[in-house]
Amino acid sequence: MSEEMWINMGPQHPMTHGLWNLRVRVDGETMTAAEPIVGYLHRGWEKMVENRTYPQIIPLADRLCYGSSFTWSHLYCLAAERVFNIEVPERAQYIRTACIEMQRISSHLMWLAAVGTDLGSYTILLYGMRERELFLDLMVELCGARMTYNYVRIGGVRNDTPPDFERNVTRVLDTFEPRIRDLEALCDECETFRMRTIDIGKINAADAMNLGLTGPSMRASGIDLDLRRHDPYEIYDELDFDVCTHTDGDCYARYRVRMDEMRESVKIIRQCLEKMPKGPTRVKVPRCPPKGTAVARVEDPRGESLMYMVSDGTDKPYRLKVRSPNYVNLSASPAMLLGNKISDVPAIMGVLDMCIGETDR
Amino acid sequence: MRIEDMRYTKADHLRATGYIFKSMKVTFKNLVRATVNRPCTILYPWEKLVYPDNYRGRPGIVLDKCIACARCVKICPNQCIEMVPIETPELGKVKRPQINVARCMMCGYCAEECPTNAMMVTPEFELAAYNRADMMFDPIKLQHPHKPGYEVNYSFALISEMKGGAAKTYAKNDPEMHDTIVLDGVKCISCQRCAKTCPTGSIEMAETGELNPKTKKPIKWPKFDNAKCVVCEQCVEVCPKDALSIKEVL
Amino acid sequence: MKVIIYDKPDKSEEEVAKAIQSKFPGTVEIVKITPRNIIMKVKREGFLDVCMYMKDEVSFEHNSCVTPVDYLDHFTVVYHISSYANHLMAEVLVDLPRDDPTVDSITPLWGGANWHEREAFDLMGVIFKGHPDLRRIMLPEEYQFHPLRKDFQVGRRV
Amino acid sequence: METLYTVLQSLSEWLLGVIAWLIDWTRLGFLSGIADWVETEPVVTFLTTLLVAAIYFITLFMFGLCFIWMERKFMGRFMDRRGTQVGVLGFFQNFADGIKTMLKEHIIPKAADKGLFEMASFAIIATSAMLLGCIPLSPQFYVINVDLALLLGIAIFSFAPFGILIGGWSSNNKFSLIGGMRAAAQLIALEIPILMVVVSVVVMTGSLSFIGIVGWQQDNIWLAFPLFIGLITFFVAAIGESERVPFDLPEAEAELVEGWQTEYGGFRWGLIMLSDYLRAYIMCALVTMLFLGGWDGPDFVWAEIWYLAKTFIVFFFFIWVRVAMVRIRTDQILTLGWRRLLPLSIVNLLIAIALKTAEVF
Repeated sequence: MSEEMWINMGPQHPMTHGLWNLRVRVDGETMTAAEPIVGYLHRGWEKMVENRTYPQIIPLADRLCYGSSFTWSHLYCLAAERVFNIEVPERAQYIRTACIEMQRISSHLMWLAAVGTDLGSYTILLYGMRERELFLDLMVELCGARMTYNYVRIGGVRNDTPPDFERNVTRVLDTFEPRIRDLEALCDECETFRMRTIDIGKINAADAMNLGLTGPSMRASGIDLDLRRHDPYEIYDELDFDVCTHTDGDCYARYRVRMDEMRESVKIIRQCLEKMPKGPTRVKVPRCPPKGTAVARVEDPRGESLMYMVSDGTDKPYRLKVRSPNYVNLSASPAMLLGNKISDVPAIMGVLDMCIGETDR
Repeated sequence: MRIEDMRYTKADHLRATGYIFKSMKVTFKNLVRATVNRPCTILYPWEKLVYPDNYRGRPGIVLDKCIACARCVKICPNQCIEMVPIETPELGKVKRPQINVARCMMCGYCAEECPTNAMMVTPEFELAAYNRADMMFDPIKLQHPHKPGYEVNYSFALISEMKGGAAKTYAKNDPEMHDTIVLDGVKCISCQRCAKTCPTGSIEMAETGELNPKTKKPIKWPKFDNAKCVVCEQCVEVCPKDALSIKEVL
Repeated sequence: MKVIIYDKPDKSEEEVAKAIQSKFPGTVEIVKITPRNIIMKVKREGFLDVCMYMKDEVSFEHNSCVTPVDYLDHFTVVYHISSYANHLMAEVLVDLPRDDPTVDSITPLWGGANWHEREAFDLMGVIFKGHPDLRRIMLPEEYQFHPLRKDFQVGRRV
Repeated sequence: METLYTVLQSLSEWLLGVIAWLIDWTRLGFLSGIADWVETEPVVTFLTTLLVAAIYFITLFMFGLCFIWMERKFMGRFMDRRGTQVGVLGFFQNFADGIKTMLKEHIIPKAADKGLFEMASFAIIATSAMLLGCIPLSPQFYVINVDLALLLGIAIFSFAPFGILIGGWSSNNKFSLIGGMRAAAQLIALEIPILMVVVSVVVMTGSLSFIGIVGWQQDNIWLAFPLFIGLITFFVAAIGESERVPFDLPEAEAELVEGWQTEYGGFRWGLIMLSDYLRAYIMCALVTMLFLGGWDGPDFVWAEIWYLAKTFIVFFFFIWVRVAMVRIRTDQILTLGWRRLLPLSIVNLLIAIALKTAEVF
């Protein structure tokens, strides 16, 4: 143990949510170097979609990330709509916004569950999953699937909401809001959780910005920036919500930002339901878009996700590039890992919210 | 951009109080609740979640309704649908879709595209089998009892009308509003392949009134019955001279 | 504790575009300005200077994405560089000849571009000069091809 | 007084008498010497000891299984799920697991030190089984009742880290090496507070045998009341000693796969798992014995029942702490052991001495 040694944490390791490898050099228990290695789950997504027609890509975009599939198919449709140059009916935009926020909550809950197991508490896992089930049930009712929704369409959403959807959503939100307190009692108010997260994996604002951290991880470092407000898409500019920030830049701050975001999401969903107009939910879209390029970026639960689409006038995209937030967050992880103990690896990487499907594409 | 001094205030009420006693309280409450009532989990093989009708399990088909338009084959992102010939006493020799469920990703596109709602989503999701051959669902095996909720229906609006301010919606495959096939008469060689291939019989070879200068026979061009057409594009694909094309209604 | 708040844009799109255009009249060509988006073409010789200027003077803090596109006769590398302070995203297009796909790396400026450039090198074969660690990232080291190029033959699965 | 030993002694005397009579009945002259020898004192003692050990071990083995079952069921309900479902109330899950681990292939890593690798697992299991013998269930139901039973038990208990360290080292695996190191550091850090608390109990009761300690408590007061600080200290340290969440650092599965047991599989692992629970039982037993009055209780049921009921209640608290907390870090455990528990145990010792000097009891 007197020498430094390299440890391969992955590709098969309980800490890695998915298939990736973290090589760390440890001196005793302290990390002195870290190198994340990805690519084990590379499916050639960007090449694959070059051989699919525009609507066929939507279910594939769903499968970029199991945790937040809705945001990915929505992002794809947003980019495609900009290529097709079409407007989405207003009701569809409201439905989409509500669904994105529901997806954000369920993604954050799944993240919390994963953090719970990483830190050794299966109670957090099961409570998180139990709360998530409420939202999955809503999505099943809406679009018929639990995780890969295939609900967004280019030019709207697949179908209108079922008759008592609004009542169900309100009921779920009323159930869920007090239950956040339960989760917080397990995490925040438990001294051991704070011991494991406070002052762990610190990163300051300048580093976070330079290394391209986005989303809750960046906001935790004291940068008040949210693409929902900064570059509004759908109807976010009509809604009233706060951007949750924290200043410490450690794991606890990242955790707090996500918990607050869930509350904000509940607020947004309620507003969407209130303001939702009547009207069509889908427009008919031409098969082939005009030539051109389009870029769309949204605030994914994990950060800024971006799609750049080049169309050559045929019914298949010429090039579709995905910017996965996690890909960049992962590349920035050595900056957070260095100097911490090896026991902190699950805490730091778990709080980053890993999803390899979108990282490797 | 501005830089402000900000104390994080939102969760100041969440100071760690009593070390671990709050989390112990929460778990104990749950213990009592889960012991007195039932836990929130279900015993899977014996109990199952109740799913709504629109739950997307494997695709199912009603053979009588299917018209073999092969729109499902075209839309399938995984290319797991194939039209195969079958023979049944009621239908005779027909082509119907066969689905490789092992490759299917349950996106529900086939049901959404189906113009007659013959293909539908079924809530059947327990599809494990011992070998791959069992996962190949031929049309007979693919049949499923029909229920109105299994059909995937949607309504759409037209962009041109949306811009005009009217918000009229049309049902899926509204015969008034779907795309039309147009004929480029110069290219047509009157081979009748489109009429033969049309699954709905909406193409009729009609005389144009002109005579072929060489054979002195009347020239026949396809005539489209838009009410019957389901825009399956088979005629467009089969046309040897690319005389047919789709005119989209937008 | 300090929080950096970006609630109102400092400069409008036109001002930013004009600033860059007037600083590098020969190298930068503004293609299009849309709300919260500037598309500009930059010659690859002066590209790094433009980026440095953008980062230091016009507060483009964040590199969102590096996208190489293969147009068969040339490559175009598209840099999406966002400015938090100005609430906009610049799309910087750099054309590279097909036989010499080399461009200056922007990793020294924006650390977030590191893996994007590695990926671009891996999948498209664009070489970034000055990148600290230009290795393949997705594919195994011993692969000889760059699969996202349009002349790459995809093996058909039957 | 009829104890387990005397009952079994008369039983084995009778058994051996039957055997001797059978040998005599054959009237084979050369066997008559054996018949005489069979009835001698050493043989009777030997057989009695064997029977006592077997019965005691089987009884406590079943309680070990009950502990596993209890943990599974209670954790299930704590986490809003059901726990195991095999057999009557899920009790047969243990047997299913046992059969499964028994049927598995025994794999030794190629690069491992084979002898030490095997020895380590046996050292851990054997010490755990030995410990069972030190602790009586009641004044009647015990294996040994020596004057220094408490000291013997603690001594055997602290042999396990040695086995863990060897096991971790000989597996030739980086994870198990770190796990073994952690185990050694942690157990040593918590051993000392435990010993200090035990000393305070000894000071109060003036006895080192369990029967003496419990007898003193029956006569005076349960030690939990005067030595409450000691109870808390001992409880926390006991959780750490039995390597359970939140102190299961040596096998922290998030970062160290399975810690020092990573390379053990099959029946070896099954036994290690069982020994974990046996050690947890022993810790619960010590808490019961030293602070909660052992088998002291109203006379309408057997003393053993009182004792076991108390043990199960203490284990319930173990489970409760486990579900409510996340795992803490190595350095934090060491800090806790050296800087919190040690002073507390010294305070506790001072209280004990003060009480004794003031002749309150």
